[in-house]
Amino acid sequence: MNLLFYISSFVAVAATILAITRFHPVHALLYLVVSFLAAAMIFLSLGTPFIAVLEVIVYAGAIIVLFIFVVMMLNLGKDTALQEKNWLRPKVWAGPCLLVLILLVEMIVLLLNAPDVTMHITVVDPRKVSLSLFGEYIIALELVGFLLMAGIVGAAHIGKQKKKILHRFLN
Amino acid sequence: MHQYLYLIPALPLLGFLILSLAGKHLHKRVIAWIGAGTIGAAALITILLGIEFLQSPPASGAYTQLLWNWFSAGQLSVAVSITADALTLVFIFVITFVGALIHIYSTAFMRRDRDYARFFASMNLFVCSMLVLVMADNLVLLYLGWEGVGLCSYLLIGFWYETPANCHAANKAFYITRIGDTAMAIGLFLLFKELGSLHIATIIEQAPKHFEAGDTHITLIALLLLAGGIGKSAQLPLQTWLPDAMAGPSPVSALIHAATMVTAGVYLIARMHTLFQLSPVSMTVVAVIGALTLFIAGCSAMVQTDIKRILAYSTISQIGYMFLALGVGAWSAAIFHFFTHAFFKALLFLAAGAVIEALHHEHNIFKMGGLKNSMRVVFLTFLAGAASLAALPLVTAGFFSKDPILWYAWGAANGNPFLWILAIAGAFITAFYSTRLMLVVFWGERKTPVGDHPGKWMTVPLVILGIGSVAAGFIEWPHNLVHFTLFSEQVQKVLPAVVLKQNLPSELIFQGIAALVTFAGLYTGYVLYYSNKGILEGWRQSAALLAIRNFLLGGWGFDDLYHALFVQPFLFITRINKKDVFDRLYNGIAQANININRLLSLTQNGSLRWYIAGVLLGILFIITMQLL
Amino acid sequence: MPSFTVHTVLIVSAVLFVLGLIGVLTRKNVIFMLISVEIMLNAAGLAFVAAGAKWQQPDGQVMFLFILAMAAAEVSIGLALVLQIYHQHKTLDVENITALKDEAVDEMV
Amino acid sequence: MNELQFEALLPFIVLAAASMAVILLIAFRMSHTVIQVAAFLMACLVIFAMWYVKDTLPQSVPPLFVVDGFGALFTGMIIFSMMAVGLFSYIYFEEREENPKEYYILLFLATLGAATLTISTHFISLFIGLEVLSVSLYALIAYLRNRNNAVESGMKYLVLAAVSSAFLLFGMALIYMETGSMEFERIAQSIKESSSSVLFSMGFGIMVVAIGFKLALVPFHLWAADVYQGAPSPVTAFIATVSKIGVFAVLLRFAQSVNLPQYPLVISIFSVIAMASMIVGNLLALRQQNIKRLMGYSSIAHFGYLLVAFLPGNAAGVEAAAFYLLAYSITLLAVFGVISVLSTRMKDAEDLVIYKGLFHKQPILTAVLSICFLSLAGIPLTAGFIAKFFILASGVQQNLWLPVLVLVITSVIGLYYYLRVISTLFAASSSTGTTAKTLHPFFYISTYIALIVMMLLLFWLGIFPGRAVEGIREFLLIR
Amino acid sequence: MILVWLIAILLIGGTLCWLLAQWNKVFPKWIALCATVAGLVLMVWLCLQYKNSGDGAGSEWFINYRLSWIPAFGISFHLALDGLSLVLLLLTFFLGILSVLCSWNEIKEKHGFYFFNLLWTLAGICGVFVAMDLFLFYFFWEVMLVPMYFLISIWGDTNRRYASYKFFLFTQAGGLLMLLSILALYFIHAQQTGIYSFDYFDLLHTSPGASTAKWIMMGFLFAFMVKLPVVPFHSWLPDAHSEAPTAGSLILAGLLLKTGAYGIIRFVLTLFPQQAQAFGWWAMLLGAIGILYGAFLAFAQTDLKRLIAYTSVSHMGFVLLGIFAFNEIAMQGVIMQILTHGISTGALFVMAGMLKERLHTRDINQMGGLWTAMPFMGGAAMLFTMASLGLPMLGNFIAEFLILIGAFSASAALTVLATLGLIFSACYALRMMQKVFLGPATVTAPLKDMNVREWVMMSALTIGIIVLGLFPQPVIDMVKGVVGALVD
Repeated sequence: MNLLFYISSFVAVAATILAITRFHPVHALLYLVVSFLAAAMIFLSLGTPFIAVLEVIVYAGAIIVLFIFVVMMLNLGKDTALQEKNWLRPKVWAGPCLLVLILLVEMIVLLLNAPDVTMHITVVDPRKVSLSLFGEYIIALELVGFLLMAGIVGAAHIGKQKKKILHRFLN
Repeated sequence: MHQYLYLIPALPLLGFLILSLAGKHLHKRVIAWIGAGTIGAAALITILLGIEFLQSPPASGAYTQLLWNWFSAGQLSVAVSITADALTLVFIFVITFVGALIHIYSTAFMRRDRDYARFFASMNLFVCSMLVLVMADNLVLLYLGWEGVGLCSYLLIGFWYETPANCHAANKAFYITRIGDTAMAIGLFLLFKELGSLHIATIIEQAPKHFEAGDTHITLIALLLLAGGIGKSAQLPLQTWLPDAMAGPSPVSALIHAATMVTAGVYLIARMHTLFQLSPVSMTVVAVIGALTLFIAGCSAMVQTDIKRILAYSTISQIGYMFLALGVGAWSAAIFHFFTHAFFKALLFLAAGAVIEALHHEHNIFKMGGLKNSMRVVFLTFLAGAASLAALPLVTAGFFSKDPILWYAWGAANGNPFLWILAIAGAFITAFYSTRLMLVVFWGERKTPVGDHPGKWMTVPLVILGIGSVAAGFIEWPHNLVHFTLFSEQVQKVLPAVVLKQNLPSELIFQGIAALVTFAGLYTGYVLYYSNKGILEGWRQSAALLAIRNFLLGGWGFDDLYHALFVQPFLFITRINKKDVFDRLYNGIAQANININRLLSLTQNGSLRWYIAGVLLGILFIITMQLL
Repeated sequence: MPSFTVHTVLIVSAVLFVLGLIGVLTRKNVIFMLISVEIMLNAAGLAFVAAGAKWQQPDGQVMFLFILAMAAAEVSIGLALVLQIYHQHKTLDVENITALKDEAVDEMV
Repeated sequence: MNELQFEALLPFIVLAAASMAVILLIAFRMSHTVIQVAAFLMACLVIFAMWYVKDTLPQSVPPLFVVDGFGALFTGMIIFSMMAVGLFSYIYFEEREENPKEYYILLFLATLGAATLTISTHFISLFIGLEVLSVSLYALIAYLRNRNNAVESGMKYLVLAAVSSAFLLFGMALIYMETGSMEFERIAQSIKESSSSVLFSMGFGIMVVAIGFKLALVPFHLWAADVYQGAPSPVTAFIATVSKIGVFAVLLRFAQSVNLPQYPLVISIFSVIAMASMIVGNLLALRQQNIKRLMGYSSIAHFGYLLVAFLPGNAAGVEAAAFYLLAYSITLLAVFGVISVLSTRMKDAEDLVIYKGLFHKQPILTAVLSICFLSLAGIPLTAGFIAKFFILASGVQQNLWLPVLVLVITSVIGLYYYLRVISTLFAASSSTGTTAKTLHPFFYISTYIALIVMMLLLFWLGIFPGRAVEGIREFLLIR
Repeated sequence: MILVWLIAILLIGGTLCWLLAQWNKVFPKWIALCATVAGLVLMVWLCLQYKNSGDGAGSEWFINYRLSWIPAFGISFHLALDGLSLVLLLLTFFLGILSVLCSWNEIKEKHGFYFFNLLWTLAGICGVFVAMDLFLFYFFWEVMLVPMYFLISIWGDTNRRYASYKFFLFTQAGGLLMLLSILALYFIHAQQTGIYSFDYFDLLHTSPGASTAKWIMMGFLFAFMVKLPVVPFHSWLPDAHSEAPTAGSLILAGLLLKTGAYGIIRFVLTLFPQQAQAFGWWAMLLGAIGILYGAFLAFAQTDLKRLIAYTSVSHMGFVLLGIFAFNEIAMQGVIMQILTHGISTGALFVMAGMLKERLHTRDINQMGGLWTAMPFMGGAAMLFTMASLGLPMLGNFIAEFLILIGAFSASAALTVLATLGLIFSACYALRMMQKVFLGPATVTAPLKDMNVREWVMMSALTIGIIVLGLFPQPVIDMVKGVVGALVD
């Protein structure tokens, strides 16, 4: 199982790198799916099968599909890819990457400073999660309901298209 | 009478108040009566007081009247308190008596002026201030009078303020005297620090106990007070304002710039004689300043063409004699010369004023001439004054007062042959320019037609003063002649008697020399300006002599020197710093803030990526802090 | 059962997190930015799950669940905004959507 | 959950229910006015509920919440601000959108999120509260979706908020990894026991990004001006008050629970951030011509000041912070109230030019606005002065000389732009007249009354702060 | 309680002015006049009471009124009155009446708000002079600022915004540093005694460590020096004075600057006697520099009000010099200077205002020869010019003389330097006089001399300055107790 972790970690990192470097949105999203699937494998190796499943269904499934849906709807294709390709020159990405890498190195150094503990993985099964979720965290769960409601109301309002696109006083 | 002492300064003050507040609405005649009347009344009181003083002198030697306590803070306690001893009485007499005459003269002289009330108000205020100056029993009150006369001098020099030159002259007079005043103020501070009092009598009493002779402090104090005196009395090196001060009306020149105010320095030194006596250095300085001044000013007087400027330089020169006398310790001689000088110099100015007015405001003596017959009274009185100025032996007051000075310049304990030489040279010069003045103005051919003849209100004061210029000398005869010494007897109640050197030649020799020199001066004047004018014409051809003449005409270049040395740098500094360097500093700070604002504004460029970069920098900062 | 050290897991999630950050920073298309944000959220979730696993508590998983919900809500509004932006600006390039910024001030009121 | 706990949570439940109620009202096609009034009544109900539960405090609802005086105090401020924002919203939205009704749902939800933050004692509730707030805010900011600026600012806020949420989560995860708990108290206990706290401090450091973002502290402040400008004025007021009060409250609670000031590192990070915020905020505002942006920059500076009160970590600091937030939110609400009133259907009243010579046209609004700006500048007679005074006092008490000096110097700089606004108000009048509005006078009158009441409140707090301070102290003692 | 009334009269009067202005444009003037006159009457009555109570009876406080304000922080509403405050309050109300009078016709718009600000500024100044709680003091210190700011920025001249910003920022910078110092003192006091109190009488006995005390004193001093103003910090003053409306300049020069002097006397000297003593020489140096620097700049100015403003800088140098000389004579002089400068410079500003009203310019190059047209104003101008250069008989002389003679024993060299200021003061004063009233007449338009209202104002000022010059003793006696206690 250790091996699974390392392999899937590698896959996740590699897929993520690919995802953030693709020019075509659909390609990027597909790599992202791979990355999420690999993450699901990591979760599995961490003894959380429930989360692994959710990762696949919600992240790789629902959310990515939402993205793809929007990409399709806006018909973002070659133009966007070309635009991004023109944009993503070393001049543009080198600086941020350097800074972020410094950040990464610093974070890793800090992490390594912390005492290293070996985790002993035991499966925490969905039942336990559910008990916790509907027990002590029930209010949080309800609040998440409101969170989603806010999301829905907001998305519904903002997503609405008016016939007139121009502001009315402009015409 | 002495219970009315306070009336002497109060009456002129009253006049001033009435005239300044209601002057606009009063008739000129009323103004004249108030203006001259108050002074006249004060003069009357003074004369009565003087008689009382002579008949039954007060036990303490002075009348004193406490009016009110001015202020007292800490150990400093100052009262508005006036006092009159013999010295003061001399001054009061001159101020009120000559002042009254000049006022009377002015009522006619100024008759056409629009600001009649303002003139008399200022004159009355001046008389009041001058009286306060001499009657003050403490130095703060004296300083009040001192500054007050300065103010009035300023107001009156600039009386015709619409001409910028007059204003400049007034300002100049104020600035320069202010320099002296400031030094004097510092002297007062030092005096107070040392003695803890500014009461004159106390100082006189305490100073010898507190200071050793020749102490640095006392020298410093004396020199600072002297500086005040120099400023007011137009002595070297602060003499430059007085010739310019002639911009004022002639009565003003007569009263302020000849008879009274300019002698305030003499009064101050005489009043504080104890301090000066304690400091031989300062005495020497006084004498040297006096001697130099009398010579330098006299030289300048020789070449002036403006009648009033001649008289002005002459005034400086005569006050130089007084300083010389003070410096050699001939206190009463100095005061006596002040006394006589007041008469003849006031007379000369008033007469000059009459001449100027008659000749349509012509000041240049070479455009006058031949007035001997057309202005008889003026001529005669002017003659009396000029003779007195030239110190014509035995018949003029000027002789009686100047002669002792010449004698003491050599013979007094502090005396010195060099001082005497300068003084004798001065006597020659004086006689010379007096003659020159007389001859050019009154003899020769008439160059400007005579306009208005002075009326009786002008001639009567002239005559009285003329009599005074001759007769005033008779109250004090030299020791070796008649030995009638009414004046010095009285004054020596206050001032110490002069100490003579041992083994002196006879005084008579000196008197003889003085008389000879005077006649020599007269004769030179006569030759150059009457009998043989060609010599002068010859001299005019010489460039060197012309340069010297111009040098003397400009008052030995002091004006230019000061201009370059003080005025220009001051103006330069003020001009370059008009905008205040500190303002620039603060504006710089403000500008820096604005520049930072500009820079920071660039970070708000609306780009989302840039904003995220901000977040990245933040987290980098935080993580780096933790690593460190 | 497998066992890893804390360091390993955290480093993996940190790398994923940082990759997401790079994505947000370098891309200028809003959609790519949102995608990168999802990567970051996922990385944070991974750290949570790992922490839960370390303590053998369900809390980490519960948190992941909530992150999931939050991501969904956010993405839904985000995509709605994307639609609006695309309709109004005809572009999704953030470099072109910079109407709001400090403007140069010449004359001050 | 027992009955008492339920009661303690009642205000929050009412708040949640209110959002549902608005949905129902919309479903029944009620008019804007009805919804507005109903919303107002519901807000009153919340306050009533708070009054009702007052005596049962403090009440712990483990593990997520504790409803204590601290929470009640900040919740009270939040509800108050929300009511004011709701009031201004009516006249603002009535003439802009045909459909301003969902707005109230989002408003209630956002308030719920912020209020939840104030009583959170657990990372989960913190996170959920924050996200309810943020997600509602995304929608609120972009609410006027047809205006280009609105979606732009919404997008900026969304991306940045999401990034900062990710940081928050990552930081929380690290702390959880270290301590094995997400409850504040137990985290504190655990650190006390454990030898190393590297992960904890690193985790907290990463969390600072999110906190800094929400409070718009330098260098996470760059969004502030854009969002303030782009959002509808009432929403800007909401961001400036409610969301910041909530976040600051939870920061304070967390800091108190785990005793943050014992970490010199945290203190130095926060003092650097505080000083940078004061300097940058004030300098950025210096020449700003857009009053909403100006308020954005000024809020950066003000939260820098507020951090000076946070730094000492003592009771005086908390009191000072609470008072400052109170004064600041009243002031800001009044300012944005005036902006809302002056806004026309064309454009928000955001350019300073519009305010030129306002004194001649709208003396009451001018008076309110100038008092507000004086309060922001910290001039006596106004609440802002007392607030700044308390902050300085708490800073001086702990010998935090450097931040305190920076505060003093920067507030002098800040004075300049406040004065600039004030003198613009009183400048000679410009010719442009404001267009007359055709709304129900009731709302105008009530808005004016609200503004005047707020102005008087500022005076009251500025002249007799004693009662308010005591009140705050009493509340803070209930724990 | 009477002190509360004193302030309340002004506050209420001000508010009434604003509220009733809508009703009738004339009301505010009269209300303001009534309020200030009532205040003055009250003050005169208090003065008489004070005299009867046996003046100069040590540093006894004549009135001491205390009310709890913010007990949580140990802040009380503590007002007290002694001779010093009494004198300053008298000046405040005297100039207050004049400031109302000189705005009578000058203000053309927003009457209500104008008089509101005017009265509130006065109220703030009153408060500063009687507040005995440091917090309350700071409170009033700032309260007087805001209405003043409005006076400048609304009714000021062309460059008013710049001037008002500068004024506000400078004083605020000083004020905030003072607030820090107050707080530091407060906490040190609390540490030492366990009592949290801002009360002056409590804090009087605080003894912070030497170096701490130095810094705390610097905070106070900085605020006061900015207000006074002392030379490097004077930059706000010329702008504020020259741009303010006449009444504003009058109050600024006459009263606001005095709060700085008052602050130094009341707080710096008593709270930090040793430190103040140690700083004495430097302060005197600053004072002397101020005297000369102000005079130099005054000479260079062409803007009449700016010129007068710089003379204030110069005159306030004397105040600083005198305060830090630490002896009774100089301190008496300082108090005299506070009064007389208030009157003389106030009068000059009033005059400048009258000229501005007639000529619509402040540029002295465009004036000249005005005496002919306006002899009374010329006379008055001459009087106050002379007062300004320290002519005896007028109050300023007493002040400057006492200061200098007192300071001389503290530092002869610096006093000599300062005394040179007398020369330069003559330079600027006479230049001003000459440029404005003397010389050839340049203004052809017919000019009216002073009207009755102006006459009344100028007479009051004239009488004031002359009475102070000839009979200063009552004032000296009134503050004797305070001064005596200070220099011990």
